[in-house]
Amino acid sequence: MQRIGVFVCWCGSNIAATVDVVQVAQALAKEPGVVFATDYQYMCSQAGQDLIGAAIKEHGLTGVVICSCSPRMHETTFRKTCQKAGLNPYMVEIANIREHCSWIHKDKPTATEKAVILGRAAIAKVHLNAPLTAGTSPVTKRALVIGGGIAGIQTALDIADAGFPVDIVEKKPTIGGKMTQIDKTFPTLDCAACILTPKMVDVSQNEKIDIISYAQVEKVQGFVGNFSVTIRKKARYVDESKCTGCGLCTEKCPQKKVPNEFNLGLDTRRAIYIPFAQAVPKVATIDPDYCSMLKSGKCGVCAKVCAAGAIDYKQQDELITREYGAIVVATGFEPIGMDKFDEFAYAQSPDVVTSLELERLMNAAGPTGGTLLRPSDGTHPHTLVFVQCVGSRCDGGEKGKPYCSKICCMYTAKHAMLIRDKYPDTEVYVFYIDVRTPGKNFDEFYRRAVEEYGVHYIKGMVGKVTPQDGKLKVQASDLLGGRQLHIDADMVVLAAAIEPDKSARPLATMLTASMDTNDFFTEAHPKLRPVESPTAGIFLSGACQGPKDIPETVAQAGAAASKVIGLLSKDALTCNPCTAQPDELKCNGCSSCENVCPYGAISYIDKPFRGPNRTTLIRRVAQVNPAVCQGCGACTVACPSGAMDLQGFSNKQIMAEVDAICR
Amino acid sequence: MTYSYFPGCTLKTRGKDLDTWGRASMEALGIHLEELPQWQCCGAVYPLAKDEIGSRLSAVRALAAARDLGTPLVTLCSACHHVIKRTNYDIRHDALFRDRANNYMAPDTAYQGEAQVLHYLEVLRDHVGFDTLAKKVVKPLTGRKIGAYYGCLLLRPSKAMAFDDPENPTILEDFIQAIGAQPVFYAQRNECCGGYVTLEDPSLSQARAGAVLHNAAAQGADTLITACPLCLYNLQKNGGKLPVVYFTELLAEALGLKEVPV
Amino acid sequence: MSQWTDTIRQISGVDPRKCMKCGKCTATCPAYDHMEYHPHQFVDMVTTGRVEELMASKGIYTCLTCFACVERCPRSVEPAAIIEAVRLAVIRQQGGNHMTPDQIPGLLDEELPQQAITSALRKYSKGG
Amino acid sequence: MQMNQEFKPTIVAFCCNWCSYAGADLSGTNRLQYPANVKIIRIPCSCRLNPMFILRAFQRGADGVILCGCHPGDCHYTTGNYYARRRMTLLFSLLDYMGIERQRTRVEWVSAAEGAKFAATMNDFVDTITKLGPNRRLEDLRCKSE
Amino acid sequence: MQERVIEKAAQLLESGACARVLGWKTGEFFYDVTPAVFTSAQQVRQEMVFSPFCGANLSKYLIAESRKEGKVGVFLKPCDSFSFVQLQKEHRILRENVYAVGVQCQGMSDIEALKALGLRGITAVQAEEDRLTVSTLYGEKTVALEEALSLRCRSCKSRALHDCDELIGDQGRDLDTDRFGEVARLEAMSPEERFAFWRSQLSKCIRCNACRNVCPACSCEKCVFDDPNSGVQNKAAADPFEEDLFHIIRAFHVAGRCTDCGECTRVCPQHIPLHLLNRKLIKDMNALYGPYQAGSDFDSKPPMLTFTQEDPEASIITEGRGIQ
Repeated sequence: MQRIGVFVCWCGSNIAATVDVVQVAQALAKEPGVVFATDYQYMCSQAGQDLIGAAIKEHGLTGVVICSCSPRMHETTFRKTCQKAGLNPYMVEIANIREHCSWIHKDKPTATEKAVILGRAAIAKVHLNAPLTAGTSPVTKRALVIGGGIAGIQTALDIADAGFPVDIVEKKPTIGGKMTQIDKTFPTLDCAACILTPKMVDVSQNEKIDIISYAQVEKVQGFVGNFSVTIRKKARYVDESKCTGCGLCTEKCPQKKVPNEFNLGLDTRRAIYIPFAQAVPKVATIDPDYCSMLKSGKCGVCAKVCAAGAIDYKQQDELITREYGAIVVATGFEPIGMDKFDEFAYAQSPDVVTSLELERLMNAAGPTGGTLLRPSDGTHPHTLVFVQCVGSRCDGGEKGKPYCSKICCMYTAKHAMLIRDKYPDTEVYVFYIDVRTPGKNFDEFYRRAVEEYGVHYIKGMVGKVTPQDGKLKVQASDLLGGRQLHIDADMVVLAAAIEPDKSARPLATMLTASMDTNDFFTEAHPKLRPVESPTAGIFLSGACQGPKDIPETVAQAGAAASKVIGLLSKDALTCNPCTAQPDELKCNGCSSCENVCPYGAISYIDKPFRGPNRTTLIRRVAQVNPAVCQGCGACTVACPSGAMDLQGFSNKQIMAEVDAICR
Repeated sequence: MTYSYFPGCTLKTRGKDLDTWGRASMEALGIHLEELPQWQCCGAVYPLAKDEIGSRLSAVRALAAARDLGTPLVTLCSACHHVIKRTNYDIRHDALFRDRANNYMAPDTAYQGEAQVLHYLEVLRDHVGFDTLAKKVVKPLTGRKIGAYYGCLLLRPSKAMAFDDPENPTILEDFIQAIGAQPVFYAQRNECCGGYVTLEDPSLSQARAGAVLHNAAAQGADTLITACPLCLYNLQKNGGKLPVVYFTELLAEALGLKEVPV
Repeated sequence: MSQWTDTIRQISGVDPRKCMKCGKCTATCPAYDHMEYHPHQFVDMVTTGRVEELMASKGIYTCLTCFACVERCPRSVEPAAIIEAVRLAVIRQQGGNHMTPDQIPGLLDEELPQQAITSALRKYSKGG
Repeated sequence: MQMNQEFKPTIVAFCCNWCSYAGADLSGTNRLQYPANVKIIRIPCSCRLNPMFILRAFQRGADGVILCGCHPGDCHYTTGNYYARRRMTLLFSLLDYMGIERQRTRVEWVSAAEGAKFAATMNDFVDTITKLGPNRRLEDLRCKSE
Repeated sequence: MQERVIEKAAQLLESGACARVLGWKTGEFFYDVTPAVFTSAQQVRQEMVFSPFCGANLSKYLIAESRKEGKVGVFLKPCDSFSFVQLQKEHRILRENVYAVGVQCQGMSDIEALKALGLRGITAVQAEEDRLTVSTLYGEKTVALEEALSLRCRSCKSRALHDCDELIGDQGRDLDTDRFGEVARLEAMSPEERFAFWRSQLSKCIRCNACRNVCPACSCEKCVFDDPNSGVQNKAAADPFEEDLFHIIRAFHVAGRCTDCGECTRVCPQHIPLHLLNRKLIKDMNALYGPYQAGSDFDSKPPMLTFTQEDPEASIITEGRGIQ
C-alpha cells in the first residue's frame, strides 16, 4: 500500500474562490492510502514546495497528489520538488482543479464535489504508479547529410564549424546540386556560381567533412544518437585518389554523343566526363551506359591518355557502413516532366523550354556561352513568352501538383528582367495567374521588371502553342484586357512545377520518416519544430520539406545544423521514461504493434522460454527501444493480448481513474 | 476474329467511304466487323447534363447488346465513339446514372459497364499491331507526307476516352508510318474544326478549319486524314488545295483494295 | 446569389468554386471571337449569380463543345459543362428551343453529314 | 421533464495531452463554462484509448464517453489520431449494431487553440446525454453503488 | 476424397516427410469429428477420417505443432487456408516446419443440417461427390449435399486454397455468396429491436469459452480474459454486462484478423450466431476502408493497423443505419 500525501492548492483565490479547498483536503484525507492531506495558498511557491518536501520526509510518503492548476503548467515543477525530497519524480500526479474545475464552474458545492472526484482519480492512479527512471543512450558524434546541394552544403559546413565530423552523401558525381545550374539569383542578381563554388571549395577543404559522391544510402538502422548507415558508392571507374582532374580524358574520349545532363540535354558531353569546371570533387567519371570499353571491351583511350593512371575499368561498387548520431535529409527537388502539358508544344518544338533550361541558355558556361539563342536555329529570339504555374496549383489529378511551387514568380521576373536588360530589342510577355512575391525586396524586384524593364505582365494563361513558319503561335487570354491574344513568339518558357527528388520516397521508408501525399518530408511540428522530422534524430534541410528559394533553404539548413549540433553536443540522451513496455510472457510476436509504431521503436527477437516438460520453446517477442519510443501508446491498443503497456499511462492506471470518476 | 460494330447514321449515308473501306480493310486483316443488330443513332453529341438520362439510353442499349454478344464493340465515327465510350465510362463510374439507366430500360441483366468499347484505330494499334499492319501493306504510300487530323472527340476528355495522349497523340502518326507514308506533326491537329456550329455560323468553322489547314500545310503536309465525317466536311468545305480524306481510304489503298485515283 | 446558380450546379454537376481564375479556358477557346461572354466568365458569373445575363447571350449557342477547356483546366472545373447547363436552362423553359426541325432544310447543303444536323438539334432544342 | 432535470449524467472525457487537454485548459483560462458532470482523463494521445476503457466506463456507471484528440494531420505523434479514428468508428458501429444508443459515444477533434470549441462540445454532449437519460443497456448492476 | 486424404497422410508419415500429421478422427459419434495428431501410418489408417463432418479448422493447432521437433503435415480446406495464411502473417506459424496439403471441399455438413431435413435415427453418412447417402434406423436415404450444408458453408466465401504445398482436388475460385445479408437485416432493425435481439442471444452465453478456444485469431499466448491484470478477467458471466462485454471485446480483438471461418458459431453449444458480430466488423471495414479479406495474402496491411488521411470520421456511424 502506498503512503500518499495530498496537497490542495488555493492558487490565491483562483481555486479557493469556487472550490472549498479545506473540504477537499478533508474529503481526500479519508481515501485509502492517504496518510497526509493539507491545503496551502500557493503550492508552487518556494514555501509551498518546502511544505511538500517536508511532508514527504516526515510522513514517509511514497506517492504525492497535488490538486492545483494544469499539469501542463507545473507538473515538472512538482516532479523536481519531490525528487529533491528523495521521492521518485514519477510518483507525482496532478489533479487539475483550476482550469478544469474552479475556472469553469460558478457554484461552489458543485465545483468542490468535482474537485474531490478529480482528486480521487489522481489518488487512484498514484496507487498504481511505479518509480520510473529515465534511461540514457550514448550519442555517436558524427552527422550524415544526405544530399549535397546548397542545403546539404550549408548544413554540413555549420555542423563541421561546431567541431563535429560530417559526411555528405551525394548521388551525382559532384556536389552543388541545382544551384550549380542556375545563372543568376533573385532579387540581387548576383551570380549563383560566384556564391556557391567558394562554399563547395570550403566543403572539400574542411577536414571535418567527408564527401561521398556518386553514392546513395542503401540501408539505415538504429535510432537517434546511434544510427548505422550503409552507403553504396557507385563505381565511377576512376580512382578518386589518383585523378588530378586535368580533364585530358574528357577531351580525348571518342564517344562524343552523350546528352549532357548538366546542361539538361541541350548539348553533349563525352562518355568520360567532369560535370563542370568547378565540380567537387574534381574527378572524372565514366558513364557506363555509353563507354564502349565497359560495354564491349573495345577502346581504352582514356586509360592511355591518363598520366596519373587513374582509370580503372574493373572498379566495383563499394559498400561503406558508418555510425552516426544524427541524419539530415537534404534531397532537394526536381522540376516535373512536361509530357502531360503538350498544349504548350514542349515535345514538338525545341524552342519551348523550361525555366531551368533557360538558365543554361543564359549561363556563360552553358551550351550557348551565355548568349540567348533559339535551340532550333541558333538565332536570337525577339519575342519571348513566359508561362507561369505549369503543373503547379492543379487540383490533384494525374496532371500536375496541388501546391504552389513558390519560386517561379521570382525567377520568371528575374529571367524577364535579365533578357530585357541584355537584349532591349526583345519583347517579353509573362502570363500569370497571381504574382506571388512575399519576401524581402521581392515585390520591389517584380515591380522593377514591370516599371523599369518594361516586361509585359498579362493576367491570363496560355491555352495553346502552335509551332508554324518558324514561329511559336501563342494563343492566350488577357483577362484584364478582356481579349484573346495571339502572339507570334520566338521562344516559350515554361515555369514547370517542382517536386521532391525521386530518391526521397525510398529514403523516407528507410528512415521511417513521414512524408505528405506529395512526397515532401513532414516536419515534427509545422510551426514549432519545422526542421525536425517526427522521427527523432532525423532533420530536414531545404526543398525536401517543401518548395523553397535559396535564402530560405540556407536559413533552414543552418537551423537544421544547429539542431544537429545541439544533439551531438550531448554525451548521452535522456529518454522519456513513459515508454511502451512489452510483457514477453504475453507477447504473441504478431507484429501488430510494429505496424502502428510511427517511430520504428519496436523490433523482434527470438527468445527461448521454458515450455512444458522441461522443454525450451523459442518465441518471437517484441522489444521496445526506449530511446526511440515517444510514448504515444498506439501499440498498446493494437496489441491483441494486452502484452504492450505504457509506463505512466498503464491500462490499470487509466482504468483506476475511470473507476474513481464513475464511482 | 469477329468484333461487334457500331457504324452510326452518317456512315450509312454521307460518310460511306469511311465505313466501306474500313470494313473492307479489316476483312483483309482477318477481322470481321459484325454490325450490331437494330442499332439506333448514338445521339451524335454527348449530353453534358448530369440529369439527362434518356438521351444516353441508345448508347447504353448498344453497349448492353455488345455485352450480350461477348465481343468488344468497335466504332469508327469519332462522334459515335465519343458518345458510346463516355456513356460506358459513366455507367462504370456514376452509380446514380447506372441505376437510373437500368431502371428506364429494365433489361434482363442490368448493364454495369461490362462491354469494352474500341475505336477502329485502337483495334489496329492494340489488336492487329502497327508492325503487323506494315507487313500486310502491298502498296506503301511511300513519299506521301500526311498530316493526321484528330479533332476533339477522339481525345477529349482524356480521362473518359483513354484513347491517346490528349495533347501529343501518336496513334494516327503511327498508322501513317505503318502504311508507308511520312507523318507530318502539326500542333493544330487536336484543335476543333468548328463542329456542328457550322450549321448556324459557317464563319466559325471557316476560321477554325482555316487555322488547321494552314498549320498542316505550313508543316509540309500534302494530305490530311481524319476519322470524323463532320471534320471532313468542315475541312473540305473551307479548305483550299489540301486534300482531306478518311484514314480508312488510305488504309484500303495501302492494302491494295482501293484503286489509286490518278 | 441567384436561384439559377444552384440549377446550373445541379445540371452540370460541376463546382464552379474550384476555379482559381487562371483564364486557361478562355485562352484555349476556339470560339472566343464568337462569344460575348467567355468560358472563364461563365464560371465566374455562375458563382456570383449573374446567370440570367449568360442565358440571354448568344454565346451559349456557339460553344463548339470541343472540350479543350475541360481538358486543359488545371482545376477540373469543366467550363463546357457549365456553358451547356446554362443553355439547357434556357432551352428547358417553355418555348426555349433555339432551333426546330422545320428550320433545318434551309440550312442544309448536299455534303452536310447527318451527324451535324442531329448534333445541332440535340444541342439547340429539348428532346431533340 | 422533472426527471430529466434531476438526472445528472456522468460523463468521461478522454483528452490527448497535446491538443485537447490543452484546449480544455484554454477553455478554463477563458472561463468558458461547461457542466461539472464532465470529468477529464488525460492520455498521451487519442491512440492510447483502448476500447476497453470506454466499456469499463459504461460498466462503472458512465452515461456518456467522449474522446477528444488533435485534428487529423496535427497529431503530436503524427499518426496516432488516424488509428484512433478507425478504432472508434468501428467500436461505435459495433455498439450501435448491438443496440446501444449511438449518441452515448462521440469523437471530437479539438486543438490546443480551440477552448471555445471544447466548452461548446462538452455543453452539447452533456445536453445530448441528459436528454437521452441514464445508461441502462451497458450497465453492470453489481457496480451500482448502493 | 476420403481415401486420397488418408492415403496422403499415411504416405507423409511412411516416407518420413513428416513426423506428425494433423487431421481429423471420429469422436464418440460418427458426426462428432475432432482434430487429432497422428504419428504413424498405421494410426492414420485406423483412425483418420475425412467426411462431411470435418468442419474443424486445423490451422490453429499449427501454432504449437510447428514449433515442435520435425515437420508437421496438415490438411486444410479452403476456408482453413485463410487462417493458415493469416497466422503466418502474424508470425505465429513456422511455415518451414509445415507441410500443408490442401483439400478441395464441396462444403461441410453437420448433424443439425441433416436433422433439419427431417432425418432421424442417423447411423452413418457416406459422401459421394455432391450427394450424401444417409443410413438411418429406418433405412437409407440420399440427399443432395447442397441441401445438407452447414450454416457457414451456405455463405462460403471462397473455394480457393491460399497457401499449400500440394492440393488434393482442383483449385477453386472465390464465390459470390451473400455473406452479409443477415447483418444487413439486423442493421435495418431499430436500436431497440437490435438490443433485444442481442440480449436474447447473448443471454444464452454460458461463458464456456468454446468460441474463443476454437478461434484461430484468438490464439494469444495469454488471453486478456484469463489475465488478472487486464481488468476484464472473468470466469463466468454474472451479469448481462459481462456477456456483452466478452463478445464485444472478442469481436474487436479479432477485427481485421478474423478470416470469417465461422468456427465460433459452429462450436457454440448455445447456438449463438457469433459470426454475425465478426461479419458486421468485416462489412464495415470493407465499406469504410476498402475491401479486405484477412488471410487472402501475405502483404496487405490489416485495416486496423493502417489508415488513410481521408478515412471517414466516427460520426459516419449514424443510429441504426449501418454504413451506406
